[in-house]
Amino acid sequence: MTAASNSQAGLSTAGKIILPLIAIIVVVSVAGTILWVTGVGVSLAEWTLDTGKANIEILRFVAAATGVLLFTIPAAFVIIYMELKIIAQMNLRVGPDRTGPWGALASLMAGLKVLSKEDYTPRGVDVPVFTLAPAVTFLASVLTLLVIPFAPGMIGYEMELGLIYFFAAGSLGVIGLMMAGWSSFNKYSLLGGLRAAAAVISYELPLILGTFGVVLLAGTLNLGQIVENQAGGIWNWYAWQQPLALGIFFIAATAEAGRTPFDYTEADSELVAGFATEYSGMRFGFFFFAEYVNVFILSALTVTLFLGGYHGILDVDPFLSAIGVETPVELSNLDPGSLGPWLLAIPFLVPPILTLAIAALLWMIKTGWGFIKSLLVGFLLANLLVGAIVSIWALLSFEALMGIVWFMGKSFALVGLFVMMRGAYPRVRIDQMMNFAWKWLMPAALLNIFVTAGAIIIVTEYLS
Amino acid sequence: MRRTTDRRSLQHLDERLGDHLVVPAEAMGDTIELVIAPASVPAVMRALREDGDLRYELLADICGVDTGLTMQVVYHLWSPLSPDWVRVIADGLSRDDPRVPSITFLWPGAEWGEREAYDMFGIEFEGNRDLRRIYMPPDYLAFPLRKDFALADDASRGPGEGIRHMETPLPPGEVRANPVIRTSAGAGAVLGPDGELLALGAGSIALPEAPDAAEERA
Amino acid sequence: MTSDREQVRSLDDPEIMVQTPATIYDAIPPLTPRTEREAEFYQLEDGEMFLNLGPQHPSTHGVLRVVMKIDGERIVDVDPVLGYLHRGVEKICEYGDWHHAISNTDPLEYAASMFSEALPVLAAEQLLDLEVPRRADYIRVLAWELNRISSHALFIGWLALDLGGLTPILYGFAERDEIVEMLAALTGQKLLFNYMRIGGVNGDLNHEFLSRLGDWMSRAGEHINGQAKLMNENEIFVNRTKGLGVLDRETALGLGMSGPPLRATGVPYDVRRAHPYSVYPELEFDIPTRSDGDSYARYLLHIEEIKQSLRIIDQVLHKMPDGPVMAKLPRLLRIPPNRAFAAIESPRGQYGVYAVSDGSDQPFRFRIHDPSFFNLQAVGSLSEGQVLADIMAIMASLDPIMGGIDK
Amino acid sequence: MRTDRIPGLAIIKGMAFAVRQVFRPNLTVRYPEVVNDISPRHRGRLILLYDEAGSLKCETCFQCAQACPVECIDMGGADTRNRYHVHWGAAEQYAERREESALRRSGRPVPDRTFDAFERIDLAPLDEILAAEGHRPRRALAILEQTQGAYGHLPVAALQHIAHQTGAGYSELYGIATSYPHLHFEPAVGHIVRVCRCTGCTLLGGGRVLAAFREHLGTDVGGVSPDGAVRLGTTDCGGSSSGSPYVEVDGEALPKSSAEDAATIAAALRANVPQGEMA
Repeated sequence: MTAASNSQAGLSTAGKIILPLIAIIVVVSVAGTILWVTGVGVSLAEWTLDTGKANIEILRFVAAATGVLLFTIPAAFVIIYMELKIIAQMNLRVGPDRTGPWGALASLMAGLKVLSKEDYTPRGVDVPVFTLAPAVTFLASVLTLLVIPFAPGMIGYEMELGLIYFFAAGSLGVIGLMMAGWSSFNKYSLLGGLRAAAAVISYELPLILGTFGVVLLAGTLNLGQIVENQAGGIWNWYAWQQPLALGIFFIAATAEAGRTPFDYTEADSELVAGFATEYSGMRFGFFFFAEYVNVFILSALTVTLFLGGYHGILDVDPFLSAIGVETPVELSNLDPGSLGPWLLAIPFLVPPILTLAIAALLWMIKTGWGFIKSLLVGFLLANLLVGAIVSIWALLSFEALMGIVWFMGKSFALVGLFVMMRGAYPRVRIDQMMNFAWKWLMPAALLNIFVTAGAIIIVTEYLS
Repeated sequence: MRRTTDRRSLQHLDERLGDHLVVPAEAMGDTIELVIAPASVPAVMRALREDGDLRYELLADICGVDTGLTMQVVYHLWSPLSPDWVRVIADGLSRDDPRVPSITFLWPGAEWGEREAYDMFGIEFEGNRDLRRIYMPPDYLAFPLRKDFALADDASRGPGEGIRHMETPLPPGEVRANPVIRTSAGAGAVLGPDGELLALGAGSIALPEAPDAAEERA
Repeated sequence: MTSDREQVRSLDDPEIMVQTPATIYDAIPPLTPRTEREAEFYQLEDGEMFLNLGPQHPSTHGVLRVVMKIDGERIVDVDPVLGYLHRGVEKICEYGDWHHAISNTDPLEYAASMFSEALPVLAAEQLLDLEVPRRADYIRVLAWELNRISSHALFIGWLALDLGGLTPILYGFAERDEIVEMLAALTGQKLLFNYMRIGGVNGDLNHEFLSRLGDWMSRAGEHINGQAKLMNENEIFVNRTKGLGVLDRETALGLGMSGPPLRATGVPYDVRRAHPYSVYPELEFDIPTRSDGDSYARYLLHIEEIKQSLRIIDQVLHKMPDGPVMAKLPRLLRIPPNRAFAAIESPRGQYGVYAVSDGSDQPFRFRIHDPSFFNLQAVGSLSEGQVLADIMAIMASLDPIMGGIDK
Repeated sequence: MRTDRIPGLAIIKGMAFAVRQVFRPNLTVRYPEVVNDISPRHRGRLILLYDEAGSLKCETCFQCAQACPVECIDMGGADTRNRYHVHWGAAEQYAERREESALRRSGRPVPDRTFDAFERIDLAPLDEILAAEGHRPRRALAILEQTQGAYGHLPVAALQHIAHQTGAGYSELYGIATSYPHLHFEPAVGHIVRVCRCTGCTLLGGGRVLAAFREHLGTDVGGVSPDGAVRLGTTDCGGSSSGSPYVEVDGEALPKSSAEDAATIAAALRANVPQGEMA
């Protein structure tokens, strides 16, 4: 029964991997030296640079898209971990605490497990549509991140019609759900898919109408510009000028993301697993990630539109200038000489103090580690911390660093709110939900637009 | 055990249903027992339910019983007027083709109870809209709770027959000819070859035979 | 009498599976409808389809299959199929002696097994006309009421879980675990206690049980109040359950229902008061009833019943007499020929047994009347015209336990 | 018109209550580190006792299994000649069989009605195989392969006899038989062609070869060709497909097979030409 094995099969598995690698390295290095010696390589490099400069826009878009795609994976892991931990605490449980410190790697392990599982295609399934559905859902929800301004300089792609692009890309996700529901040969997923179609459309309208108030106030659809208009302290965020719109937008966002109490597509106590019943392995992983990335994106958009994007609660500049640090803090104009004798202190005093502080912290919070061990870990963490701060500071100007911190803080706070709602509330019936959307959210959104428009006319015409 | 306190409902039942009763109503501890013929089940049950001062409106239980000689259907009722149960035993159903009128026209809830009795004993309830098997698979042939359905597994033979005597091994392919059938005719009853009763044993609980069942047997 | 076995193959006959591989597309021909109801049910108008709320489904409280005829999301007709958990307990009880019946009926209503194991005990005592020592009776009532609270806590949790709430089920289990650990100290087991004996109970109260009971009594029902706070006025929960599966007095009595679903329609039928047994006549507690008979009323009823059970436990602890816990009984118990119907008020309704003895030490007929068997019939009539999601709420509010239904 | 009230205070109160629970101590007992104390009256522990000489006190007399009221004890034991032969399991529902082997006496099996329907087979060759394998359930796969060799396929009656003799459960043997492609229940049919579908072979063109076989044999995987001569199946080459998809006819591998000569192989098999002449 054993087939004849040829030479390549005789190698051990490690051999099978390393042999081709060595071959590639040899070929590349030989070709490189030849090209460089004959001068062809240099002109080749120049040519690529010129074409690159010529269409920088495309390169920038591709870089932004991959950056966004790569960012969503850790974000999804963090959100999954938050959900596991917060709902556990609400249930008086401990939640995951075996993998990594306090179970931090639980979501990573879940990802690896989903990767290693076989993604089985049941018989009778419409194979092409079945395999494409998770990709459509995941990409639709990931690409919407391109237009969200993370920090003053950092925006995936500055679009004039950022908000419209956002809703266009976002609503593609529902097509993925319907493809999944329709193609898997299973009545439960069919019902899940149909529910997705019916409910998302009836909640897309209040979602979009909810943002009209902000657009009228900001006068532009460019998300970067909207955030700029909310600069300054907390009082000129749009949330205060559009409270009703914030409420409508948040409720419609929970329905859009399919989160409890509007958990209709994947209602596990009714439709087994909704549209994802027949999926397993990484295909199910994509749906799972898409749901959590959706949660992050919708909270990010709420923060961008209503809660002042990357602006902090208080405008830091006046205080900084008061204590002699003129803003924006450029690394170049920070003159170390002005510190005088303290300059010597920094390299000698800061690391030990930081290490002792972290070590004491670790030792006190009953992690059961001995003092020496916590000292070691403290030293390691101290270095990491210092390194991180300095490198970020060096890379970006001061307010970009603060921008990211504020934006991420607010977004993950809202994600925490979504997660807590999942822990505390039961599920709303599908017809009550639709009834609520058409009879309450839609009129409220229209009223809000009417009032805002009226207010703007009055302000511009009569008061100024 | 509580003695039946209210004599009143005992007399009332006696003279209200006198003609249907095979045996005069008897108070057994906290229950009043009425034994009736299967044909008079609808009349008796309607009387018990709709009569103004009886008002036995809650159907506590409906079940089939196979006494080895006859089939019975036993109904238990409760009325807010008196704390005691009333047990109505429709006795004298033949074991080959047990038939009794259904009471789903009074209590729709009896439908599943009757389906279970049909599934376990084969009792046909005429008038039940949905008389099919409830527990066993639809193509199951036997009626498991009948006395002649002996479990093929010998370990389940109860310790009741005294010390477990050694089983003499049967030659292969042999099936035990006449599995021990326990009847309510009491231990030591004399049974004919195909299970019909020749003589009652000591401590028999076999009920006095219903009048029509007696002629039918004679 | 059983027809001999000609070549009719049972469906679970391995030979069938081997020879006829069913391809995915040719539907297995349905069995010819045998009754009028089945013929009427298996008729599909246009736009309707059958959906199996299959034996394996997250919210069927055990192995129950409900064949639903649905038109879009609206349910047209429902036909529950039972028998997936049928172990033939009544037949097996007839082949074991009276003491075996206790272990056999234990796993029937497994969420409250103190009640299901009390059936053969009360039946045998009624057949023998046996006087149980008063201390044993008081201990039984104590054990029953504790088990009732733990079962109601689970009910509230399951109802919330079927409606999508994740937290109440954990509070329910927290409360249940405290009670069940206490009962484990008394009886030795956590789920199937096997504590009742014919003539009394297995063991007297011990120190560990009393100390745990003492410190639990101080914060009794704390998690259940947590559940109530989370769900009582919550608009989402109220909208999902109020006005859902409304039962009126006549249909409930007609269906032979008992327990909370019947009391929610206003009928004050509780076996502890209707047909008093054990020492309940000496304890004063009242039977909460509601009148609007919908799922929300059934839910509130369970919470009030927990308060009543706490009242009973207080009284039992104060009036607990001392003395033996087991009556004198012969080793090989042969019960003279007799008939008795013993009923008990379990958390799901009137749990009764019709026992017939024939002089040997084995029960001659051991009929078990399970309340959820009759309560589940209401699902058929209640779910016409409802949305698919509502049948979960209706079934959860009827609190069926498949172990008892399928016997 | 039933208007839903705008979700008001109660929802926020519910959320506040749930958030307050976050700060209360958790109730979970971290099992391996913290073991819950078991009450002295605990009856949940099933322990097989050892005597002072260190050998097991239990001598598989089945008294406990017989006495258990709910028949939940499933025991198997070896007799002095160390053959795994006596077994006591719970009776299944109503009419199922159970081997009567109390007090280690080799009792006759109670005739079991569910298996009456199968055609009787001559058990002699099967008994030789079982004797050769020493009735050991661990050798189940070898026994099944030799039985298939002796009878051409695995009759259900043979499976039941093996289950009875070796004490391994019928369902266990059924599981083993169905999980190997080369064991099959259907009576032998002319030839069996198997194509490997692992990733390696598919990349090397296995899909085209299988398509060709499907089209020429006129049947799908697992089926038999219309004239009943050839059965098409799949197998797994275990990574040894060197250069060309792994095709196996009646057990022997075909070197260098491709889509074209799949047609010739199919035709040859249908004409029942012995393997030698094939390309």
